[in-house]
Amino acid sequence: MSRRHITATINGDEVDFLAEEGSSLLNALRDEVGLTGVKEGCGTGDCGSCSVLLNDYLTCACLVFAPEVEGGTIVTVEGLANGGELHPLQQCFLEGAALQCGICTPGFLMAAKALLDRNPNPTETEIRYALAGNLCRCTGYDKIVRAVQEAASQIREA
Amino acid sequence: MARVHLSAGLRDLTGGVANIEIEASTVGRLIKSLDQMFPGIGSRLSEGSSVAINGEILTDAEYEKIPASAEIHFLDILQGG
Amino acid sequence: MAVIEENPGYKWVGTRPIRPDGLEKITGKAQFGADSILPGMLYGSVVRSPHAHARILSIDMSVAKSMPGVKAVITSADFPDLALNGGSAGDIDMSNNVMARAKVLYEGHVVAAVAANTREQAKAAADAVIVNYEVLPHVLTVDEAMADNAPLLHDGMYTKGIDPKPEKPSNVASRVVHERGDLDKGFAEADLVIEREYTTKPVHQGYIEPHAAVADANSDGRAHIWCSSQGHFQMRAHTATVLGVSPGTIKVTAAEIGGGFGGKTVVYLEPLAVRLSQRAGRPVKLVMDRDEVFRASGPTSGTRIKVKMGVTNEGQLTAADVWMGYEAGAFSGSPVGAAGMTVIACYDIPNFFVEGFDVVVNKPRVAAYRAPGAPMAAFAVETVMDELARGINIDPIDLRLQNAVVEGTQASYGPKFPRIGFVETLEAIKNHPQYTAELGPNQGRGVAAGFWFNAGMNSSATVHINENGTATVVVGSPDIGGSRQSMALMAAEELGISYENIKPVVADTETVGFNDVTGGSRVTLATGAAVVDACRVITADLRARAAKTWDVEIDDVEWVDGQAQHVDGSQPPLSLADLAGKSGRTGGPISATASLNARGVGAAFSTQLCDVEVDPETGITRVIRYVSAQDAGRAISPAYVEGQMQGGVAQGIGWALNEEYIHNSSGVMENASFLDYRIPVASDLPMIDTVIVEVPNPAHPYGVRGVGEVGIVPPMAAVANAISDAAGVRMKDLPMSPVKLLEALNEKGK
Amino acid sequence: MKYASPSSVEEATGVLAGALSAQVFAGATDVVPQIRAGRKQPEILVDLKGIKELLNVSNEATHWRVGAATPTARLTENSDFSSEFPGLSEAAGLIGSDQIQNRSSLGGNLCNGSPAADSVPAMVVNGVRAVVAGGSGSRTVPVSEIVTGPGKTSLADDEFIVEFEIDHMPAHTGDAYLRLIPRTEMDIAVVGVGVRVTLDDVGMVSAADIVLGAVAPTVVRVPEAEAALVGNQINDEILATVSAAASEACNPIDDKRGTIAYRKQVAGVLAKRAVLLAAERAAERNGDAK
Repeated sequence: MSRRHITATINGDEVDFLAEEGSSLLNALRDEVGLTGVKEGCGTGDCGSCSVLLNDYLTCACLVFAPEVEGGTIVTVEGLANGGELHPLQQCFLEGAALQCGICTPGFLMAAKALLDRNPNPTETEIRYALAGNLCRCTGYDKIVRAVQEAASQIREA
Repeated sequence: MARVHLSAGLRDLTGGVANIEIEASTVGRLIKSLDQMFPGIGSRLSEGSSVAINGEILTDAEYEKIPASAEIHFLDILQGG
Repeated sequence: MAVIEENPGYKWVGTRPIRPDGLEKITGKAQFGADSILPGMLYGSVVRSPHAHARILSIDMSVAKSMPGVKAVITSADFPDLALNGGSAGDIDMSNNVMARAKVLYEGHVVAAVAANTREQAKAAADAVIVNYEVLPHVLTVDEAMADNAPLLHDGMYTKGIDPKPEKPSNVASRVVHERGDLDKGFAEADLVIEREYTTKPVHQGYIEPHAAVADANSDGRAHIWCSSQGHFQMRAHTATVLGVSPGTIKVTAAEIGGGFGGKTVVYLEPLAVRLSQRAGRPVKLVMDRDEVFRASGPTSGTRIKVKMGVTNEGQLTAADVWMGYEAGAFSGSPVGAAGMTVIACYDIPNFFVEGFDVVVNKPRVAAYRAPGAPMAAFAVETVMDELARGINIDPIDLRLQNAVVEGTQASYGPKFPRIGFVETLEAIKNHPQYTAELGPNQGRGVAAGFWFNAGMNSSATVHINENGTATVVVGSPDIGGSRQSMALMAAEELGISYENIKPVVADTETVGFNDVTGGSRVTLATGAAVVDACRVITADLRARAAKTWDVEIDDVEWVDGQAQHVDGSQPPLSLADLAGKSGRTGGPISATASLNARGVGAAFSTQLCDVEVDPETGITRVIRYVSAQDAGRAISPAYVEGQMQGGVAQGIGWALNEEYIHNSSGVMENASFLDYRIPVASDLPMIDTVIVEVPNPAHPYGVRGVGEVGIVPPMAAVANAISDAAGVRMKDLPMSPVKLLEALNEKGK
Repeated sequence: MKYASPSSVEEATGVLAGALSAQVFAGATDVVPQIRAGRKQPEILVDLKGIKELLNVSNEATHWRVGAATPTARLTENSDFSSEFPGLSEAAGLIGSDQIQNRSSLGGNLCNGSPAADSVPAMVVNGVRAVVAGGSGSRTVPVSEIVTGPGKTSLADDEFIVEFEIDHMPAHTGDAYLRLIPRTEMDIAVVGVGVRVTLDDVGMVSAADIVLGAVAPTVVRVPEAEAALVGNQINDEILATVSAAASEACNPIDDKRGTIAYRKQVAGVLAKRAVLLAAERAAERNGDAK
């Protein structure tokens, strides 16, 4: 089985890796690039745990074939903080206890970032629908929604 | 004397006896005495039950001391989520 | 937050700092079960039965073995037959669940496993394993399994708890009974008797992280496992049993766990990974796909429950008659025992008869799920309670208050209750503004209550004081929802140092003493007690060291606010950092370990209020407001107590409205995905308001009870009662899906 | 599995012609789960997103052209398109989560052949045409003729849809799409109803299209309901006829997502509601196209 050489900009750096042509971006990021912050919860686009920004758009990495990202840009949870400075969403998730087990958290952070990037002042309903592609089984979503509201407010004031 | 309450699920072994007063210093000795009275009950109690002494539920309580006039209940073993 | 007793002035307990493991989890650094990558690691794949019940006639691995990259193949022949080695019945069942021997008992049951260089190769090899089956008739429900002449899963199963002992084997593993008083007399005294029958479907814990294990076996027989579980000591013990080796040959490192709710107390992949690693001579990673999680890890029981209860016009409960059949899945062990003990435990009922049956069916073996056994029983009883209250025209909370168990009440399951906070949770809901808020068209309101025991069990902890006066708290309880924070808060309180100066660590099985599983809402209580004990040994030691430094008696030294103080103030205080920095002069490093089998478990109660809106034309129910009041004893870490309460409610709402295992007539699960097994998404739920009631557990140093489980007990009945209020129909089968609700509305309209 | 990313229609048809078993895809939101479940094992995956016509969205004199692989999110966030075709835009916007929306496309939603595809009833009521490319050239086909049964299409092995042509919405015309799902998101339609209504000067219905999804092997039109509307003012009696006709037009199955009886009943409910919504929009749209 031959593997394809793929080059992409991942979290700001140009990265090359090898991947089976039919393998998913999710497996490539985890196994080949070592970005295990991207989680697999279902592998079929139903849980959002593997959410990344692909060419600026929120996407489930499990639904993307690895060769599709040739020349593209990817941001994962590992690239969310600016150096040592946490993204306001990360800080608000921490302070608001918006995670319990933490497995869904990377996906939620990416989905919330995608939301706030396009809508800096979302209503509770808009937040809930924007995060509906991300399953959390621990929190009942309450503290997640509140953390996103708080982060939105901080970003607006910044 | 400890007052021992046996759950209805054990009555196939106790011939319908529900409550009994027994002198025993520890839970293990109590189970042994019960087994002599109701053969077979010993293994059922030690393999699949917790014990409540005066309302406090304990597991692995074989060597637990039984205070005077204690109320003893054997309970089904519990799983936790 | 309702504080029932005076706050004793804790500095750290009850605060909301940032959790110690939070940073790793919001930056993607935390290592979960599937995140371990070892040099030379192989990927495994599991071959599973497509049949619900079949005899394995032959397994041909020859093609799979010869495929590219394949390094190992295993079947039950690679595991000791515990039935031949005098294993206990429980161990034999466990082993046969990990790898089927002779018969497969459910769709998804493991029959073989392979390991290969890549995932793709492993999957291809698993697909190439040829298994010949003789398909057998199957049973899927309590009714089918208990029918005369039902096909048997286990030829040697004779129902326990029946007098006389049955002569014929059956699918009923055991019967439990609880009784008191005179049922006939009780019903005769009642002015209103309601008798109803309920069914519930198996539902899955639905943790987002699939089961995962990486094993690295050495040629000397030792093995190291990295896995995500609720108890790595239990994984060690169970893996050793299935492999037929001493637990001492296995080391288990606890990965971060991506949710469990009871479902990750069971061994599935670990023995397979170790055996594959041994055969291949290389590390092996096994990760379940989501559909394998649904098909082959344990959901909780589907049930059939009948409840008959009587009440006087004055609101006095007189009698309860309960029959419960609980599906165990393929091997005995449903939580019907706990169901029998909890079903009417909230109420003081003079006459009752509760009978329960543990029934095997051709579905995956059930596993614990949050207050195992209690939620479905509460669905039935709390719905009947609502009908009784409405029938005699009394407020549903008042009916519960009038019959509520209190300190000293003889519990339905036997002993007398110590100090409990049920009444306080009922009052918290009754006094909540939502209870009297106005409802709109097609909206309705329901309340329900629930009880759970909580657990104690075995825990160990070690506390090390570092040379700069900071502390490391080493525990062996996997942190599933913030327990590292509660350990650190209690240690900070005991040591008198800042929370930020405490580093809690979940250690592997060779680095800390034994710990039972993280389950039963026990970790803050039991592991917390071990941490408190260890800290108290340390503070005694610190006083002794200060006494030595000052050349005074230890009784002249107090430990206050993180420093040693002479009782008469004659010495300048010595801080923890002072003593730690010079510990070599006073006896060496400062460290203490405590191990215990926890006592003083405090029971938990929850009362919940639900408002729904029903679309009468489509049967869609939306939960629009929700309030949960729960007695936490003492909320060490209130943010995560609220999280547990909210999470339990959310799971309960899913169970109430949409979640269910759907099997076709062949016994094959049809909805083994997060698309069709519908757990609630963010837009399905409202904010979930929490009222933490604190009635401290008198038997615990901080009053802790345990908060993880009871929150899932009331929601199904709360939702059902709200639907009844909104739409005028009584839903008796879970889930209360749009299809079923519209059917009921059509029936009502006729 | 191999992966190919042709950059032109010709290159793509060439790849397809040369392959034993090829799977074209845009967002792969259906293809990946199907491969994972073992239901598909193509030799070659043909990514159509490298062909620029398939990602084009343009508003032309007589119609919109929407590339078949255009992510539905790009369509729903196009305010000109969404205000002209609110029903079609909403239907496209219902295909999965935000993550899915950045991948799913009208072409994929159609060619997957699911009877429950949300965008299809909304496309059919708007008379959308598919421009199909293949080894033997290009043809333009009504969307209603693409899907022939669950998972089956009338496209040849070497054909794929390049773009959709959507004639501008006439004046006094509105469309709507409603679906029933047990959750609020992340679900497959148990019933879907697309409606388009044109009103005359006095508010009488002059044209009506009603198409149901998820209630038969393919989407179904409800001519009896359309006939009941045309030439009449919408009132409770007409709506009752529409409802009954919609229920009657269903030919559903019992499955894990719903029962026959439920689907029939709810199709009637949603048809009535969608007609009202479409009519409300038609009444508001009094200008010319665009």
